[in-house]
Parts: sequence; structure tokens; C-alpha cells
Amino acid sequence: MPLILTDDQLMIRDSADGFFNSEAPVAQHRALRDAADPVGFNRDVWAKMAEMGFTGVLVPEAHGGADMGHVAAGIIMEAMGKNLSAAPMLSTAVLGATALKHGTPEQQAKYLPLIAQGAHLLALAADEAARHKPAHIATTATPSGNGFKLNGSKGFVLDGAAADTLIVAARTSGDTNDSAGITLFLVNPKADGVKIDRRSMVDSRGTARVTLNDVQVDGADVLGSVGEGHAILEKVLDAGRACLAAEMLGLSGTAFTMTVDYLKQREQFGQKIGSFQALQHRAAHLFCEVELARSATLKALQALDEGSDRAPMYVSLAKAKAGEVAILATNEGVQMHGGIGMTDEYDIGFFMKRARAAQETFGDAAFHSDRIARTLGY
Amino acid sequence: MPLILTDDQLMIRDSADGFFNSEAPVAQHRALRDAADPVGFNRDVWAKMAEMGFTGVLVPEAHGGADMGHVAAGIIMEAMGKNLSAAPMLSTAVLGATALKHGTPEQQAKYLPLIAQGAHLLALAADEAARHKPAHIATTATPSGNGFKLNGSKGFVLDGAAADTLIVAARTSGDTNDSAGITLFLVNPKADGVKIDRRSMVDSRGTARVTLNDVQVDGADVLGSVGEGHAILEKVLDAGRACLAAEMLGLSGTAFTMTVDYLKQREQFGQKIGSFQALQHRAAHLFCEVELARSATLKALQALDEGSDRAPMYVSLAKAKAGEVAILATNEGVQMHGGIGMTDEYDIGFFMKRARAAQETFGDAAFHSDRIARTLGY
Amino acid sequence: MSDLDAFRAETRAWLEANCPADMREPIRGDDDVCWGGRNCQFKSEGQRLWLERMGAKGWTVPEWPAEYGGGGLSRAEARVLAEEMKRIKARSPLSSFGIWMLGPALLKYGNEAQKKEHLPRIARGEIRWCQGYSEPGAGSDLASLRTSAEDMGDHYLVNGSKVWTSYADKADWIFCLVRTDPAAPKHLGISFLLFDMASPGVSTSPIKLISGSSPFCQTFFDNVKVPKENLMGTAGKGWEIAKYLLTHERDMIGGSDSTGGGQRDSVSNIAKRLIGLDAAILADTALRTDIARHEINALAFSLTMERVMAETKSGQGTGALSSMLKYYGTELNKERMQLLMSIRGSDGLTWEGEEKGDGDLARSWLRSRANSIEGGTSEVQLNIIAKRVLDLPGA
Amino acid sequence: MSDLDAFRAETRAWLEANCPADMREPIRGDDDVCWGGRNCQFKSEGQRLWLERMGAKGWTVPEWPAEYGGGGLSRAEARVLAEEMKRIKARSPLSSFGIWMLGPALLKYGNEAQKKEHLPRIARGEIRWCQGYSEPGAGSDLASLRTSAEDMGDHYLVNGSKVWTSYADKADWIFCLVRTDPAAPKHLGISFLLFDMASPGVSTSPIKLISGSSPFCQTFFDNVKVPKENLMGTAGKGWEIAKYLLTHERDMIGGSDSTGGGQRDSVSNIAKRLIGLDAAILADTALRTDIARHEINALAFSLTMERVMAETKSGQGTGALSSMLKYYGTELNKERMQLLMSIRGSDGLTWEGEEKGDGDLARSWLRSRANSIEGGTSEVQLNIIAKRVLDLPGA
Repeated sequence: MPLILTDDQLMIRDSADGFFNSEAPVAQHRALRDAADPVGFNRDVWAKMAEMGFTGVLVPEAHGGADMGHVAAGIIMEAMGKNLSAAPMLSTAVLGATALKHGTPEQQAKYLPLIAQGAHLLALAADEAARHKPAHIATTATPSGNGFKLNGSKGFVLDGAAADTLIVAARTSGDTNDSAGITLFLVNPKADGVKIDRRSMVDSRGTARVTLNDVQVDGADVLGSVGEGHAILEKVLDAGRACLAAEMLGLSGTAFTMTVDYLKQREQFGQKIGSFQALQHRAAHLFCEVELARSATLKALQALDEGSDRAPMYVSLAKAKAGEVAILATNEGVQMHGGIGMTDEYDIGFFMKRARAAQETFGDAAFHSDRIARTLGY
Repeated sequence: MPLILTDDQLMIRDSADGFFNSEAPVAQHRALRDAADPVGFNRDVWAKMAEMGFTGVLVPEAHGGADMGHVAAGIIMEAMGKNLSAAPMLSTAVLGATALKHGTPEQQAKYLPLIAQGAHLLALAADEAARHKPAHIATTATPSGNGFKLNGSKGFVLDGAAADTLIVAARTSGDTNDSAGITLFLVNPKADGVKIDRRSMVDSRGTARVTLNDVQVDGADVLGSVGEGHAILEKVLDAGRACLAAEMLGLSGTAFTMTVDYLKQREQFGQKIGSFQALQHRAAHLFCEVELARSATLKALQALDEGSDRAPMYVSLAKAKAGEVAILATNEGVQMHGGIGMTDEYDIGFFMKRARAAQETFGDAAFHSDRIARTLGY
Repeated sequence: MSDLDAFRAETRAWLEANCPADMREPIRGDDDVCWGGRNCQFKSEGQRLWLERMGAKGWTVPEWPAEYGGGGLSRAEARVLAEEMKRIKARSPLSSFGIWMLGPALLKYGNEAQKKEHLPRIARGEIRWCQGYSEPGAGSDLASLRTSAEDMGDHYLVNGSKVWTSYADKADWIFCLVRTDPAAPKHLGISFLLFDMASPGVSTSPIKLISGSSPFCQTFFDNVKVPKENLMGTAGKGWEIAKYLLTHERDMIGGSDSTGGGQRDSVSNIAKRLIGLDAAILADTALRTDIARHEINALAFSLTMERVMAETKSGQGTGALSSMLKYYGTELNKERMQLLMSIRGSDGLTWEGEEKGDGDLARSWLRSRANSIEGGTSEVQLNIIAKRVLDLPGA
Repeated sequence: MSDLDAFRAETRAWLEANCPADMREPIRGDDDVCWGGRNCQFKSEGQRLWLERMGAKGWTVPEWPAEYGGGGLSRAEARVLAEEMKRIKARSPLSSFGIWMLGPALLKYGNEAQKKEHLPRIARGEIRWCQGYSEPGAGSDLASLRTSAEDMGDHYLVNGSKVWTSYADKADWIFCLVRTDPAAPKHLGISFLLFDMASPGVSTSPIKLISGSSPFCQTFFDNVKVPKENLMGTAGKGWEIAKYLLTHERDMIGGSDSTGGGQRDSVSNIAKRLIGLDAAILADTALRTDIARHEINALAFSLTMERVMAETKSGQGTGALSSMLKYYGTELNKERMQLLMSIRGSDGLTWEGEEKGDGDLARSWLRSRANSIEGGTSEVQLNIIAKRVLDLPGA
């Protein structure tokens, strides 16, 4: 597959850019932050995203989705990154839909159409370690009745406070850090023993701590096979990581553009600061870095669409590179804006905050460079 | 001890700078290189260094040395680095003298005065791995007669072709990579079974491969106790590393000064290139880096003089920092000189070559940052 | 017993008797810092007493002359005092721009009346000062300031505005750069004025930062009358004082950490605690490499601070190194905060929470980004090194 | 069977029959590369035959028109040829600045007579070309060149000198930037001349590099007579051709590795082999982190090359990206060579030795330092990106 967007994908890009630019611009993010919104996104926007087909981007057509694939999902996430648009796209349309494609026909028939309609929100309750470590699952699922009883705590559940269904990773066997013995469950957040605490985070997105205290789940709520959840989880995470890379690419692009615009307009010492060669070189270098992140991200999304064996490696490449570039782009953005960049009134700080949170989500650059090295055998 | 040179040390600095600047300037290094000199240094200069008291800088006064300490040794090495002066200062006056201070009274009485007089050259034949790993000793010393038989090969012996005595690290017990079981021996390079092959290296310094084939040594030639050589070796290496840091500091300083001078003189696009802000900022950053290397190096040398427990940590700090700075300073030097910096006719390339070789000697920045982390317990 | 030993014994006894118990506890946050001033809200009776007692002895400014409210101590005595305070973990009684910035300038450039009026009140923490330097739109180009002070015979009439005035909303007086001669070249028409923030026509408006706090204000002057005797130094020579002060500020920011004082735990210790070891090395090897690289630079930097100070004291100093310390120190602190964010992972993202300390790390991280902007940006420091230290030609 | 399949079958058969066995072995060093030319010293009969046969078919330049000695192949056919050559590991029959640089410019700017005269001889490797661009003292500021070509009616009289002319001592002809109008503004008085290096008044002097090799010369012109018909394009419009060619050169350097072609082993594979693993990860963890960071960038960069090419082909390209590829590619290659030096440790320092390959790494490392200088320095590329891509204002 040539490393380029198809004509269809170019159209999706134009429509996604237009949509988020008008329906969920940075100003909306600011308003949600100021209002300390309980879910951290605007439900009307989500409904419109469903109309656009965005929520069903990874849902098969048979289940009412648009089934446009990961490149398209990444394009949508990139557009959201450009505008810092908040919506449960990652948690529901990417993580949720990917997980449910591994469900039973009944589970698929129940949830996937709802996802495509934007009528049901999911949240992945997997991570327990503050530094991402997917096999680090101490939450237990012990046999009970015709199902299991869940006990444990999940600290960093994206959109956990808004979710209609939680996808919980718990251990049916093995020790913490074993990849074998992890099982995924579909859990109703209103069930007895589930406690959801909304957390206030630096990026003002909706994140919750989920505590499970003797939560009874049915055998029919197992997603995939008992003890085999790790493989599904890795696929779900890889889809999420690639889309996070796309989001970070988008936010890097905007931070970069804002900065270059500022360099052209701001004067110091009687000159446009963009005429200072040291800043020019840093901006030019940053331009190159953003281009590299773009290539790596597109490759990862394409590899997922192709079902390539090398997809995990490319996903890690994209997450590592886009993560480092997002940090660099927002750091340089704030620095080159000078004092104004430090003020809450100006938007660039939001990009820096979101970059940091996205970097920490599902593995930072250190995690993914380690994963790449292991994949390449060193 | 204040982190500063004493008045005595300032005087030593002035005299060392003056000496090497006039007696062994870069032009002499070039001449030695062009002549493919078999030992890689000028014996007359070495004799004069003895007259100056430099060769005995670490030799106790009781043995005819100047006993000026490690800071002074570093000052001399820094001056040599500034001028790329070649002489067996490191191998004999630093490594050799440090090792022999752990010898028997007889060994000390025999060798130390000769070192101070510049009348006897030593070489440390320890490293076997191409990437420095002090405990990686496969050379064996098996009991034989009233002493031992040595077998093995040492790939990177500084001044090995010029040495009158080799200090050989061999294994009397244990496995390769054990620190216990290493023993140091004083070996006559003319003894049967010793083969010395001069190697031509990128920095044109005198380096040899030493092969030991059933070399018989006497029990009296053991330096320190049998099996306890590792501790002495570490002290010898640390003295050498700190002095290498000082040498790299010196060469970084000259490379930096040459580059700044060039920036002030060279014109491009109708302007002095030193007026281009991007180059100004890089030069200013490099200035800071050289200053940091200077502080770390002085601290390491002082810590050795004080016999501080933290000396190994500061030595690694100095070697790591001065090594990275030397690479940066010479890379930037060549780059900012442009095409002319790539020509053999111009001296800056010599600094780059020597920086690389000094960086690889006794542990590069990666080795020492690992050692620091282990010292700090992580 | 030497004089110094005697001084130490006395000092130790006095501190034991006079430092309240709660002033010996570590500072837990910005709130615990005492800034003094007319409207000072003491957090405890201990805090009030501690300032009062130390101020009375002049030990808030141990080396200032006693006639101006200082302690009149020699450098050696001041070091003894600092050591003895450290021994009992006594808090600093007073944080003050008056002490750190204006005081040294007043001692150097102020006239006798100004010194007598202001220095004792600074020493006792009675007046809290703020600095009026930067202006909206001027940024690093400080000398392009436009706030005017028109000579009205017996007073100046000040009009204009300042930005990034730290705690202007809480300050009693301001030291302020103003343009007294609009016709003079950029650097020459500037003067250094001191005036009361309660003067009619002064107003302030806090600036909210990305870290959520508002330590800075925009400050407006609308026909503010300032008596002529409040001019410090010579009219039109204010730039010299400003440069002198900027160097002070730079040293402060470069050397300080923004986390509010006290001994900082090392990055690697924090990482060890939070991430743990695996076969004796940090379980995350990629992060370990970055941490080691950072700590090498941090160590070499602190040694450089030590060396520069030792050289300056002995007269060996090459001088003009405050830009280096400011540049490198702030860049290192930013890197440190980024590494701590990485080490803490998703926990570091917390903004608000129920537990004490929730959100502190994220806010400190965001705050640290200003280090390389305030007090002269990193770019300005590099310009200064290139021009003043390396003597590179102008563009 | 499609036309292309038929072409593939034919090509495969022809290559099998005509590519000598020793031309299917990997290139072991610079010596194995065939540069052609009047004085070509073929390393083997196979090398001579291979050039002769490929040149006769025009397959040294598959896409050039057949009338000018090219293969006249479509892009698709040329790709098939490349694939089939790769399949049998056939060496490139000819390395040539004539093919890479002058040829494309001749096709675009040359007149019919010039094309007919030069292109076929380039294709067959009969004439080896060198490039006369840089001048002593000019460096990156190419347009400040001073070599003059005075119009003498029927010929130009060329005086001056060039530097960094690759293999000028081995070249037969030179394409050369000269100043034909000393009165015109800098970029406007420049013309593009072709002439024979055997002309009276031309002399060369090799420049020894820090790597020990001398691929470049200084070249002197002392009253060299050049026929008027050797002017390519319009007099005074040489700068346009030069820029066109520089972009070609940039692409070549950015995309190429300086190690002499062929598939390169990855840095991590080399490290694995030489350093070994410990508990499944590279035994030196600090180096491992640096290698991983490098490989991430190298991978992302090669994907960027792929993407830029795909975009250009499809017309999506943003253009002007050759500076990015040149800048980033050469910086990466320098980093790669530094890592390989680190991995090899003291063995990498060898300069000369008895074994084949001794000294190769150190020389390649030193050679790589020129990557970011030749063909427009990294600084010039960043300037170009800042101005042309980002549209930042001039200083």
C-alpha cells in the first residue's frame, strides 16, 4: 500500500477537519474546562459525530458501522487533536469497538450497532500501574455463581465516568505481570460494588478511578475466552495507541502552526522574532520532526488495516515518535511564545497539557522504544 | 576543599600550558603522524617533561617524585589535550605510577624513581573487550615454577610498543567477568612469549596488541596480592579516567576556541558567520557544556587527591561529561568550519579523532553513566 | 574559644530560645512562605513571632549594615548563622523581593535618605515590594519600555502599564522602570522610580497562568503622582540599575528550584521508589538512561555553581557567567520536571484531588516552563553569552 | 501475459545471459565501483563487459530517451529492470555524476546539439564528468563565485578556481558555474559552461581529507579557452540550472548512505552481534536506549522518504521537501556512524591493519561528517526550510 492517503481518505480528512473546526474547536475545550464538566465532553457533538459516521468508523457495516478502517479513525483523531476536541472517540469508537469485534455474535449484535449510533459509551478499565504495563493486572475475578466476582481498582480509566459499559481486565489465573490468565469482562457501571470516581486531570478530560468490590458478573459477560484476554487487550491497546499518535500528530501540527504564525507577527528588538535565525532553525527542525511523526503514524494505521504482523512494531514507532514530537512541539511552542504562552488566557498551554496526558496514555516513548527494541530482538 | 585551583596549581597550569604549547604543539602531532612514528611520541619531549617534574607528578617525594597530586596531573593532561601533545604521560606517569604505589617496597624502590626520571616506560595491559569492561579478563595466569605462566591477548594497550615494563592483568582464579581472581603482573616485554604488535589507530597514538604465549613470570613480579588485582586496577583506571577527562577538557577547549575564532573571521553571504544567531546559540551552549565538563573534572581530580569514597562516582561523572562534551565540541567544530574542517590540512580533524579515541578509552559515556547509576543504586 | 565559636554558641542559644516550634517544620507549600508587608496574613502566631524576632535582630538580612536594619554580620558570621538555622531546620523568616532585589540596588545606588527610609522596613518585613520591569508587548526587549514619567516640577506623573509584576496585587511598594526622557535613545531615557502601590491611579489585575496560579499581575498607572525624591540614582541612568538587578534575578532563578525550597530528592531516588529495581537496576531501562544523563548534567551543573562561586570569591572568576547559570539551570529544571512527570505516569496528571499534594507535581511542572522565559529568556541568555563572553559579532 | 510481464521475462533472460558472475557479488569497497571515463581502469573483464553491454542497451540510464543513448523505458519498465537486477544481485554497471546530475539538467536545459553530443557518451560511460561549483572562500555562499568567463567573441576565456570538485583529477569534462557578467547582481551574472578537462590551462590538485582519502580536488583555470557553443542554457541564467541540480544532489546525499551502496545492516543487529544480549536485551542498556532512539528516527525517516515520494507521484506533495530529506538524512547518518563507533569500541579506532576492512569503519565515520556540509550544509537546509517552507521573514 503506498504510504499516502487514498482519495476517500482525503475526503474524510477534509470533512473531519471541517467538522471539528466548527463543532468542537479549542474554545469548546476551554468552556468544558471552565465548567468543570462532569464527563469532560459535549454530548451534542458526540451525537453529531455519530451522524457523520465517525463513531462507527471501526464498526463493520453489518452492524451499522461505516467500517472505514484505522487510517480513517486516525484521520478523525488527528482532526480532534488539531482542535483539542473532547469526545469519547478513543474510548468508545476505537477501544470499545476493537474489543467488541472479539466478542460473541450476541455481544457484537448488542453493542456494535449502539456504538455506531453513538448511543452507548464504553470505557476500558485495564491499566493499574501508573506507568503503563499492560500485563500488570492485580484485579481478581474469582468463580462465583454462574460467573465471577471482581475485586480490584483501576486508576486511569478514560471516560470512565460517562461509560454505559466498562471493559474490565481482571485476573482469572496467574500472578500479577503474567500475560496468561487475564480475562476481559463487560461490566455495568451501575452494578453493585462498582464505584466510579471522576478524577480531575491536567488535560481536563474525563478520567475516572474505578473500584470493584465483589462485583458479580455473568459468564455471558466474558469478552473473548477466559484467561486469554491479554491478546485481545494488546490489539485494543494498539488500535488506541495508533489513534493517540494521530491525535498527538494533530495537536503537534496546530501547536507548530500557532508558533510559526506567532513568529511572523511578534516583534522584539525592532524585528519580527521569526527573523532570528536561531528560532528559524529550531522551527525548521521541528517541521522535520512533525513530518517524521506523520509518516510513522500513517504507517502504523495502514499496518493495522492490513493486519500486518509488524503492526505492533509500527504502532510503537508511531506512539514513540509522535509522543516525543508532541512534547517537543508544545515545549517549543510555549517557549517561543514567551510569557504569553504561560498564561491561561492563551491556548498553547492546553496543547502542552494534552500532549503530556496523551504521551502517558498506553505507554510513553520510553515504553515504546523498549517494546521496539524487544521486537527487533535487542 | 574549594572547587578551584590553588595558587600552586595555577602556577603549574601556566608552566604546563607554556611548555606543551612550545615543546609539543599540534604541529608535532602532525609530524609524528606523517612519519608514522613507531612509538607515536617524541622522546626528547618526554625527557624535558621529566625535567619539568611532570613525569613524577604522582610519584612520592621519597622516590624522587614531585608528588603534586591528581589535580596537578590533570592540569598537565589538560595542557597536553589543548595541544594534542603525545607522550606516555597517561600510561607511565598516571597509570604506571598509580599501580606501582600498590607494589612492594622493592617494586616501588625499583620503578618509581625511574618513572620520575622519565627513564622507564610502563603500559597497562588490562582491557580485553573492545568495549571497556574491566572485569572481563580471560588471560590466564597458571602456577608454574616459583611463579606463573601467562597466556592471553590484550587488544588495546596504550604505549604498548614503547613500554619497558607491562602491567598485565590476568586471571589466577574465577571466571571471565568475575572481579575476584584477577592478579596484576609486572612483565618484561622482551620476555619469551611476549609479542607486541603496534596498531595504527585513528588518533595516531602509540597503541599495541600484546599477545602472551606461555610467558613465565616470577612470584616477585606480582603487583599487589594474588587474586586481589581488581581493586588496584579500579584505582589505576580511575586515575587514568580522570586524567583522560582532563585531556578531553583541554582538547574541547582548543576545538571550541578555534571554532569561535573561525566564526569571527569567516564571511559568508556578506557577513561574519559568527553573526548568525543559530551559530551564536550553538556556540554559547557549547561554552556552557565545556564549563560543566571543567567543574566535573576538577571535582574528580580533587576527590582522588582527598581519597574520598565518592571519588569513583565523580571520576565517572567527569569521564562521562568530558567525553560527551569532547564529542560535541569537535563535531560542532568540524561542522562550523564547513568544508575546510574536513581537510587533513586543517587541525580540527585531529581533535575530533583524538576525542573519539579518548572517549573509547577506559569506558565511554554510556559505560560511565551506567556506573554512576549503579553507584547511586538504580 | 575564637570569636566565631563564641558567636556560634550565642547564636545557637538564641535560636533555640526564639525559633518557634512550628517554624522548624518543613515548608509544605507556597502557603507556608512568609512574605511580610502591610497586609500580611500570618499563618500562625509562630510565623509572626519568628519574623518579628529575626527582624528585630536584623537577621533577615544578616550582612546588611546595622544602621539600615541589617544584622551587620561578617560573611563568616552570616555563614555560621545559616549553618545554625539549618541545624535546627529553621525556616527562612521572610521571603522578599525587597531583600533579594531592591535591597542590593538600594545599597549601591540609593541616597542616604532612601536607604534610611526603605532598608529597615524591608529588613523587618513591614513593606512588601514588587518589581515593575516588563511591559505588555515588550517581552525580552526590556529597553523598549513605554511607561512614561513626566517631570512636573515637584513630582513625576506616571502613565502606562507593566506586566509580569510578581504579586503586585499583594505588594505595598513598587520599584519601577520608567521613561523620563522620551527623546533620548532607547536605553538612555530610562529612570528608576520607587513608589507606593496605594498611590491614586495604581491598579492591578492578576494574570492566570497555565499552572492555575496567579503569581503575576498586569499593573496600570493612570496619572500616578510620584514625588521627585523617589527617583533612585540619576534620571536617565535607570538602565544601569536595571541591568545590575537583572543579574541578581538571573542568579536567583538559575540557582533556585521552583518547588519551594528545602532539600530536593533526586530524580533517581524518586524513580527508584516509584518504579522499583529489577536485578539492581531501574526496571525501566530507557527511562534509566535519560535519568542518568540528566543527573550527570545536574551534578556537573551544581559543581559549576560551586566552582563559579569559589572563583568569584578568589578573584579567579571569568565573570559574566550568570547568563550561563540562568540558561543551564532553568533548562535543567524543566528537564527534571519532565522526568518526574514521566516517572509518575498517569498519577502525575492529577490536577485536583482529595489528598494533600494532589496536583502539585503537574502544577510545578507547568510552572517550571516559565523558568526559561522569566528573568530573561534562554534565548536572551544565549545571546548574552555569545556577545559578552564569546565576543561574537552582531548580526 | 501483459506487456510488462513479457518485458520482465525478456529482461530476466537477458540479465541472466549477460551479467558476468563477478558483477553479482556484493561491492566490497569504493574500489569496486565503476566510474567509466576515458582512463577507466576496469577492475576485471567482467566489469568492462558489464558496462559495455548495459551501456549498449541504454540500461545505464533506463528512462532516458533512446535517441540520446538511453533505454527509453517507461517508469514501470524501469522498475521491472531494477527489480530483476536486484533479484540476481547485479551491481550497478556505472556510477556517474553525468547520470545523476548533469544528465537531468542537459535533458531540461541543453540544446539539441549538446544533448546529442554528451548524453550518449554519459550513458555508455565513455566520459566521466565532474562538477565545478564551490570556490575557495565561498563555502555555502555559492552565488558569490568569482571564476570568470570573459566573452572573447568566439570563445570564453575562463580564469579562477574551484574547490570540492569531486574526482576532478579523474574526470574528463567539467560542468562549471562561471561569472559571465561581473556587473550584474550576484545571482544574475552566472552562466553554466561545459568543457574538457584536457583543455590547456586546466590543472587539479587533490585535497586530502581527515578520512585519509582524496575524493575532492581544487581545480585551477588559467586562461582556459571554452568554445561559445559549450554554454548550456542562456548566458546569465546559470543560477537556475545550478539550483535545479542542487536539489538533485541534495536528494542523493540525504537518501544515500556513504558506505558504498547495498543493503545496510541495522545498528541494532550490529550491536547485538558485537555486544551480545543479557536476559534478552542488549547487554549495554545505556547504549541500547541511544540505539533505539536512533532506530526510531531512522525508521520514521525512511517512511518519510517513502511518503514524500508517494505524495510527489500522486501530486499531493507539499514540495520543497528535499531540504528536509537532506538535513535529516545526513544528520541521521552521522549519528549512525557515531553509534557504530561506540559499538565497536577500541576496535573501531583501527586506522590501518592487516585484515581486509581494517580502518573502514573509522574512515566511514570521518567521511560521514562531511554529509552535513557538502551539497549545502545542514544550516543552509534549515535556512531554506525556514524561508521557503515556513515562510519566515528574512533577518
